[in-house]
Amino acid sequence: MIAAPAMLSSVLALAEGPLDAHAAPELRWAGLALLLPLASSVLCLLCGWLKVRSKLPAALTIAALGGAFATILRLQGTVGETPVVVNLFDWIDLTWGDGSRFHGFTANVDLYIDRLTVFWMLFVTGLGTLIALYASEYMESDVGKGYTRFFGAVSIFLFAMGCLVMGGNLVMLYLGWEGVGLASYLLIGYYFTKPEAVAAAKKAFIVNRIGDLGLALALFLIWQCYGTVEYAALWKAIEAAPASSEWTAQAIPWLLMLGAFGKSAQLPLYVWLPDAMEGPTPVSALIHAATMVTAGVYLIARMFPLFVVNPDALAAVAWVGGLTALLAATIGMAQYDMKRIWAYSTISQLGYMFLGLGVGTTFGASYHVFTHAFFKALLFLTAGAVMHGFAGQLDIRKLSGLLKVPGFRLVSVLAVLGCFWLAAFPFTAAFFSKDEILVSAFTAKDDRVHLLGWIGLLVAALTAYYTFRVCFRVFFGPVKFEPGHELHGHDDHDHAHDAHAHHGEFHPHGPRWAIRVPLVLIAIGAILAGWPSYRTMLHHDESNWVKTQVAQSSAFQGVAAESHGSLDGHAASSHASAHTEDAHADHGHLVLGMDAHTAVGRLGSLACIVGILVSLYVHLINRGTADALRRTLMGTVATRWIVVGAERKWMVDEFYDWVIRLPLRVIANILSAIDELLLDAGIVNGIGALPAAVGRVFRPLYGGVVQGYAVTMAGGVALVAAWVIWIWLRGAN
Amino acid sequence: MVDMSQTVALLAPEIVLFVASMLVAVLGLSRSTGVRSLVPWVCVVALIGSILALDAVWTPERIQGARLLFPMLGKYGKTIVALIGIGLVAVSAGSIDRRYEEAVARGRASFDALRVVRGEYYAFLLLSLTGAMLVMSAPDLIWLFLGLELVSLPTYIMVAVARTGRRSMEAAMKYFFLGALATGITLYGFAMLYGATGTMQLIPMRDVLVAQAAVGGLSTTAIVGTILTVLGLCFKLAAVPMHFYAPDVYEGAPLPVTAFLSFTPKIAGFSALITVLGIVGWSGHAMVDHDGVRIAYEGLPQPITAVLWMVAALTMFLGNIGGILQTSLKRTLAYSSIANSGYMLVGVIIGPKGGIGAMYLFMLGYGVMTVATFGVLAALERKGEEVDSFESLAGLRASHPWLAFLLTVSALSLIGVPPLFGALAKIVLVFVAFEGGQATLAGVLLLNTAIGAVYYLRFVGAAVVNPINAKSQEVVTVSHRWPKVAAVVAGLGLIVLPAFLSRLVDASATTVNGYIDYGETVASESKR
Amino acid sequence: MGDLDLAAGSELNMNLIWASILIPVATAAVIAVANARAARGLAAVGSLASLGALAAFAWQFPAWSTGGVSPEPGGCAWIASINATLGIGFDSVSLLLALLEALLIPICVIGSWSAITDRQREYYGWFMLLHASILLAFAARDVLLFYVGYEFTLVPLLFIIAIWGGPERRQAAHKLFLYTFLGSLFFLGSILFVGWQHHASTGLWSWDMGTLSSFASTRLPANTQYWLFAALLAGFAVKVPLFPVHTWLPLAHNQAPTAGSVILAGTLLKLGTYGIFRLALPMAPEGGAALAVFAAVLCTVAVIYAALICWVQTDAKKLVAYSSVSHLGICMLGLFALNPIGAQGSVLYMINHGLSTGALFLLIGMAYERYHVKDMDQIGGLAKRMPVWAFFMVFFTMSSIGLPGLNGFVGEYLCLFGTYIATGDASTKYPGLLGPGFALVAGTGLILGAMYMLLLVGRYVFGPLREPKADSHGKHGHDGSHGHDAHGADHGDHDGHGDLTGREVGLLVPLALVCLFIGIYPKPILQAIGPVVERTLAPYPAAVERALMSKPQATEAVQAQAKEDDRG
Amino acid sequence: MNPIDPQLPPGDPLVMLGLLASAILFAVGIVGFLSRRNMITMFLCTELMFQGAGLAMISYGRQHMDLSGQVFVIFILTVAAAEAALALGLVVLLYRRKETLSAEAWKELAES
Repeated sequence: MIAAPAMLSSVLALAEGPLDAHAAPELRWAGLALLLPLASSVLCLLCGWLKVRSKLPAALTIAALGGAFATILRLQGTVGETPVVVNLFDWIDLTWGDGSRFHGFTANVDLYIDRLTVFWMLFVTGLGTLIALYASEYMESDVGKGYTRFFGAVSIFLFAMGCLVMGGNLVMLYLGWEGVGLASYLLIGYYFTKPEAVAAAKKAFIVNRIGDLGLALALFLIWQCYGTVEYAALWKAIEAAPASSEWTAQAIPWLLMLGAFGKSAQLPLYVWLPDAMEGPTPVSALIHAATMVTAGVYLIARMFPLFVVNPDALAAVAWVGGLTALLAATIGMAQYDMKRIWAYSTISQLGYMFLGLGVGTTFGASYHVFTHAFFKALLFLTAGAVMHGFAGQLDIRKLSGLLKVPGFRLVSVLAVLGCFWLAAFPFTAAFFSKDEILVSAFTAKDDRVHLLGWIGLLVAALTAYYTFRVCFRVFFGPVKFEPGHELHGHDDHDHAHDAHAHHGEFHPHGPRWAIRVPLVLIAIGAILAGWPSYRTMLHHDESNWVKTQVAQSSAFQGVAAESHGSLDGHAASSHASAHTEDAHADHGHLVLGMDAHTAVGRLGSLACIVGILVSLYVHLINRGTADALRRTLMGTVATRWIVVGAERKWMVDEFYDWVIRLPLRVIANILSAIDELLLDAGIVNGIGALPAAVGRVFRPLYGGVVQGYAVTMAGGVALVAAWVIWIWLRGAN
Repeated sequence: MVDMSQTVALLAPEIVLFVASMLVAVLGLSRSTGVRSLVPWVCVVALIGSILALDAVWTPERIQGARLLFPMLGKYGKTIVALIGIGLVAVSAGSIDRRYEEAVARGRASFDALRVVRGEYYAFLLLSLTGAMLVMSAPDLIWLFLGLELVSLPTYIMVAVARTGRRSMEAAMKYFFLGALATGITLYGFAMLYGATGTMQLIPMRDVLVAQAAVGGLSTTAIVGTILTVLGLCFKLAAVPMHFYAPDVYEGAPLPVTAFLSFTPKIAGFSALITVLGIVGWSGHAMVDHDGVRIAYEGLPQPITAVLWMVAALTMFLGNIGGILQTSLKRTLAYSSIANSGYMLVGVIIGPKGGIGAMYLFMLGYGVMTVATFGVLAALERKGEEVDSFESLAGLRASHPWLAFLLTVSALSLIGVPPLFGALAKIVLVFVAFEGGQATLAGVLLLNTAIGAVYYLRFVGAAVVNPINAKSQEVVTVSHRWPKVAAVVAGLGLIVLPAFLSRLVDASATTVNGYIDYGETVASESKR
Repeated sequence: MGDLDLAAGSELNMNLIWASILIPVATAAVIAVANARAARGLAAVGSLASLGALAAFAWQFPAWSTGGVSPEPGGCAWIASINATLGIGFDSVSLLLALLEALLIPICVIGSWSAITDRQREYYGWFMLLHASILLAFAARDVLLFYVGYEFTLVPLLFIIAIWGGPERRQAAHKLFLYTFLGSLFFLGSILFVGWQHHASTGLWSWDMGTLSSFASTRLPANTQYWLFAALLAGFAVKVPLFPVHTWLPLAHNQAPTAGSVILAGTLLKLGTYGIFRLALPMAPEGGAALAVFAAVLCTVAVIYAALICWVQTDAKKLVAYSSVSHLGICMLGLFALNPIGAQGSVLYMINHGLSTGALFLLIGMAYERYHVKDMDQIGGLAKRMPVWAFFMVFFTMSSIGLPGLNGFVGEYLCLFGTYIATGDASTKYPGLLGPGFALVAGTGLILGAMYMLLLVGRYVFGPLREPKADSHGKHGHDGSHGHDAHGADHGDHDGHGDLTGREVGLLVPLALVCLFIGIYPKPILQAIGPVVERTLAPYPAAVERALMSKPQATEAVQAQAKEDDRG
Repeated sequence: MNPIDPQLPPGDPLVMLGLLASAILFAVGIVGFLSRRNMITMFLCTELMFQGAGLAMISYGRQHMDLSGQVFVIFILTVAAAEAALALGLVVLLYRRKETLSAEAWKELAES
């Protein structure tokens, strides 16, 4: 615990650190990155209104996203080391009393732009444009029906993601947070006639909402402890009072974590992501692989100063990340639907990123986000192309040898390339980013996280295995396939122009240019994503570009300390790493007798190659063995649970259903009954009927007989007279 | 001695009514239908004449001369009696002797002076109104007793004579016998009051009683006498425990008589009650507790206040609770009149400082609401019979929109929905209850308003909401348009009166002026 | 227009306010005599004219945006002897609520053109009277006048629900009338009590809200203020409706015609919340501080209780009715946080709830007009048939569950925020009695809110298209004995089940724009509400301090709905 | 002695007897009214109550040496006479309708 503040104070002693922002009204044009997607969503709405039948909405969205990407590129040039705050317009600000720090709450619509923001927006808008181009063809069968709705939602998503990343205060982040939640709800539920899609959309929104509650409470806490939610002011407040022991300050990171795990589908709240595959594939690629799910990582990276103060929270992040990676990998191995497998792999890779954050390397995590975005988008889009061509068929048991199928040669090659990247094959971009994370895991000061390094390596092997399980089954081996039953829109139009008559014979049709071009570009992106680490390896002088980006932002504490000393100091060459602050070299952690970097490098590649070889044997050379292995495991009761568990996704969904949803449902029904019967019919009507009941008691008095009345009257008079005489007059005088 | 010419002059309004009643009795017997149909007009003219006479005769020196306990009470009280009286005459016009008159008009029956009832009916009506006016300006007990008797005897006859049915005869029988019983009790109370004070003149009686109170508290005969009188008068107000006759008599009596019964005996009863309590004196009483310490306190002697408090609370509760179970219209209105007596008793308990003024304001409101409600019901008939059930009222909106609207207005005003007059009268009453320190009683009053709303809503539901059913198909309006006119005037009055509320509140507050309560001087707060 | 000097200006303001109140009354009178066909046109014109007058007032008197009150107290005497004046005037809170009301009424009137086909004259007549009395209540600065306006709303609402409502409309209308009438008697007792105390101690008569509040808060002893706040809370809790006394609302909504539901949810519930804000809080700060925790517990229970019940409802309208119980729970929680953030959030929430829930009822009504079924078991997936309707449904659902960028979020967020920081420490100058516990529980209300609203959207709007089979035209919605006029069968669903007509979209667009505007740029509204809220909460920091000191004995065993009235 | 109201010394035998007799008369009247079913007897009982009150007035008059009590009695007699006329008229009317003098016969109007 003691180490953390020391590190923090030493770093702060630097000159104008990356935390003191200055207002830059001249950069108002940066707002274009938000305005363009918003404008395109409004235009799509108009198209919907005017019942446009053409591909206009796609064009609008692609243009808007392209413009946003250009704005970010321009920003890349202009924004220096110090962050910039640009105020667009006032939103919520109320002051009372003397308007001092705790007597007001301001949350205006302004942008906080530092290197991290630009870095994040680069791949968000970049990938967004390419995927929009891809979707323009992919969704063409719905041109008249849902096309405008689709592209409207995509534009809303990009606008919300922009708010989230570029927002200047936590409330803007919250606006983006829920905005992307809405967009994912609309997009997952795109095929709204399918009940499973609507249920999946609802599940996604609600699970995200649980996370959002955590974020909202964190916001309240932050204002209560530091008096402000604006980033610029927040960093200064944290510097002024870094670690107050009050429970509220301690609780902030945990609540932020809850929000992050909800959005980035980590252990407790990951159940919605696999179901989110109900949406169209471009949605899965853009939102549920590349951009939205990284929001959690961004949140923790942005709020890193708060996390650094609380090492237990960091350790928790690491452990949750590690365990999620492991769990998701195990499930991924036993699935048959290609999109579901990539979904679980996304969860697993996100687990890696949180592992990276937890062990203190925001650079490693961000770099992995960067590389993962590209190759995961590539994998999803190739899966989409396959699904597009094979009438919705995604079961890896029913597809084989696609490399040799005419028209799918390019798609398969790119898919194989994606698999190599996902498996973190040595010297691929993913290998370097994963390597960074594992190194930090091993060399982290907090020794509770060292075990995670080993878990990371195990997961790397599993990842390699299940990636190439899909790759060998689908793309290699003999050519045989069955068309999917899903009569997607585009399937009908297949039959429409399918020349030969006998409908039994099914010819898959390859994707056209609008799908091929984005695939190629993203593949190039995936390759280039590795470029920063290639440069450091070859020239030994250039510091990793991503590292400089992350270092010059609020997440700088997470950049590995040794290189931070001199921002442009020579990269941590694999061997002679000069540590600036601690006496003993490299924390003295030697892994298996070797230096951390070399050890991880070798072990990582070893794990990857072993994984590939195993899946090569099991899934290509002798495909029967997988089924045989499955039978043997199922045979004995002791090992049966492994297979059943993996295939049935460890019954986490059912567990949630049983433990949370069902009891709530029962309580709700009881309460509804209480409200109707007890409260309404019972008490309220009861009180209503009370006077009538009392009335019936007095009814016999009105019997109708004169004497009866006379008796009661005389009785009344006698009673009163007696009461007066006995009680009052005796006492009075 | 009292200068007779002064008091006689003050009686001008009563004399006008008395002469008119004799005239009406005679006119009623004339052979020509034209003359007979003049009778209601004569009544109305007489009532207006009495109001004018009241203004003319009501000069300050005459009031001084008349040595009345509540000198100014007559001015306001008699005006209300006359005004509402006009309404009640209008409500009863057209339904007395209607079938016999139609038979004579169509020549089926020859005119037989013995069978015609209209003249006597209106004569008794005017006599009863005269009685009510007499009670308000009674200088002594005998005058008070005669006034009360003059109010109730004609009503016994009116109940029996207006419609020769088994039900109205039974109602008359019950009303007469129980009335006689109550009058007996009142009489005995008067006797004891006379015994306690030794004089029949009201003002000397009050001086004696106040002197007794100053010395050591009222004698037992005085207190028991007051309580017996109060309980006897409860019969007129239809207050618990004397209220049992009300539901049966109101249901049995013909509609116009029920309307009359629900107002005139009540105002006469309340005026008599205030006079009797005025004698006992509202303040300057002392209760000597065990060790002889004399505690001066405001208001009536403790036992009497306790009795009144109990009677008021029970009347409100039993009136409202009883009303919920009813299906017949007249019986529901009987319970409503019981409940309203309860509300007015709250005003009486609070006493001269605002209470009596608020009570008379509420009385005016209640009178207008009675005329409005009974006006609408009198204007309707089903197969020649009166309309007396909620089913037959259903869907009134479709057939007679204006009558439905008026019934809704009067029902909502009885409930106490604000912009209407009934609610504002109730608000003034509740406010005065707070002022007089009777917060719990105010609470009871508000609670009872809520209970009462249940059966008043049935009127609204029937008139506007429920659709027409078989029974309400045959409901038609009476040929005679006077009840409709009365209903319209009273209904619109409920909407318009709130605008004149401040003038009305001041007018009703004058009823207490001039009531010199020596006790007040003793309690060192002179009251001018 | 604006250059008139102040005296004339205030004169003009007074006339404008009276104009906005009396135009509907005049329209009602004209409608009573006009023929049935013209009724709906007249009603629309009348309500728009009233909206115009109010807008002219708002524009002509800009001081309301900085918390000023216009025009000054005083006005012609109504009951001279007890100085009850017809004093009217708006400040920012009451003007905003009045503008909300004036906006919703034309939308309701034009919305019910196709829905209401029989006894139209009465329908629009009663609607205009309802509009006038609500405006009177919001405009009143004299307590008795407020009571008159507040109470008279019951009569038109009784008729609107009882005549044009659903199958069991009569019982629902009767229950609504009697329940709220009983509640308002508590309120009447309290204001008369305060008026009397004021007269007793100062010898002067006054029924002006300002004078009575300042008198009551300073001169009444703590114990009396305690009972006064209890009685006022009891009176308004029925109208808000808070937890235990809410059972009339779902029944009333379920049976009310579309426009009736919109106005009931839109502004009538706000009379209760406005009453607590304008009367209960300023008049009895000691009582308010002592009872704030009890009331907050009621609100929190309401949030969770109603949300869970919503979740299992099958009837769309009942679901939205229970949702407004839950939403108003959060709104009142913000008010009982007793700090500016909470209170401003609460006032803003009142406006937002009126817009979003009103629009939702309008939408459900439009679907009901076409299918005469609102039970989600028999009907669903209407997006296929009515895409534009589906768009608005999703838009207003998102607004009501508080999606940032729309109006619901700002109000809800500030309420929860205010509750959260309402802890004991006085760093924010406004110590509170609630704190993180309440905010957390109410926060779960956010999640439950998402669950039941998305359940509504999931089954009613999205999902496979399920249309009621026996969609026989005509009257299976209402029982046949409807007092209908000559031309018989209501031709509600004229062109089968087409999407929204131009008229209907024209109703929803203004609401959507206002929601978007408040969501994106709430600054002017928050700034307008700010000063008024601070003035109302002025005595509370001290009162809360005292409450915190004497914490143990004050708040136990208090039953706010104690039947006996407050002690004399 | 109160100057305004000269009184005999309390305990004057005649006054006491008078008051006792009036009390008895009044009690008999009420009890008779409640027990008897015959309408004429019921009316007679009310007359008894009136006379009881009259007797009380006379004895109090003697007590206070004031004659107004007796004046009141004369008025009571006249009113009683009027009521008698009215009562018998009514009873005849009822008898002609139901051939019985018992009040039990008349209970059609009651709480339904």
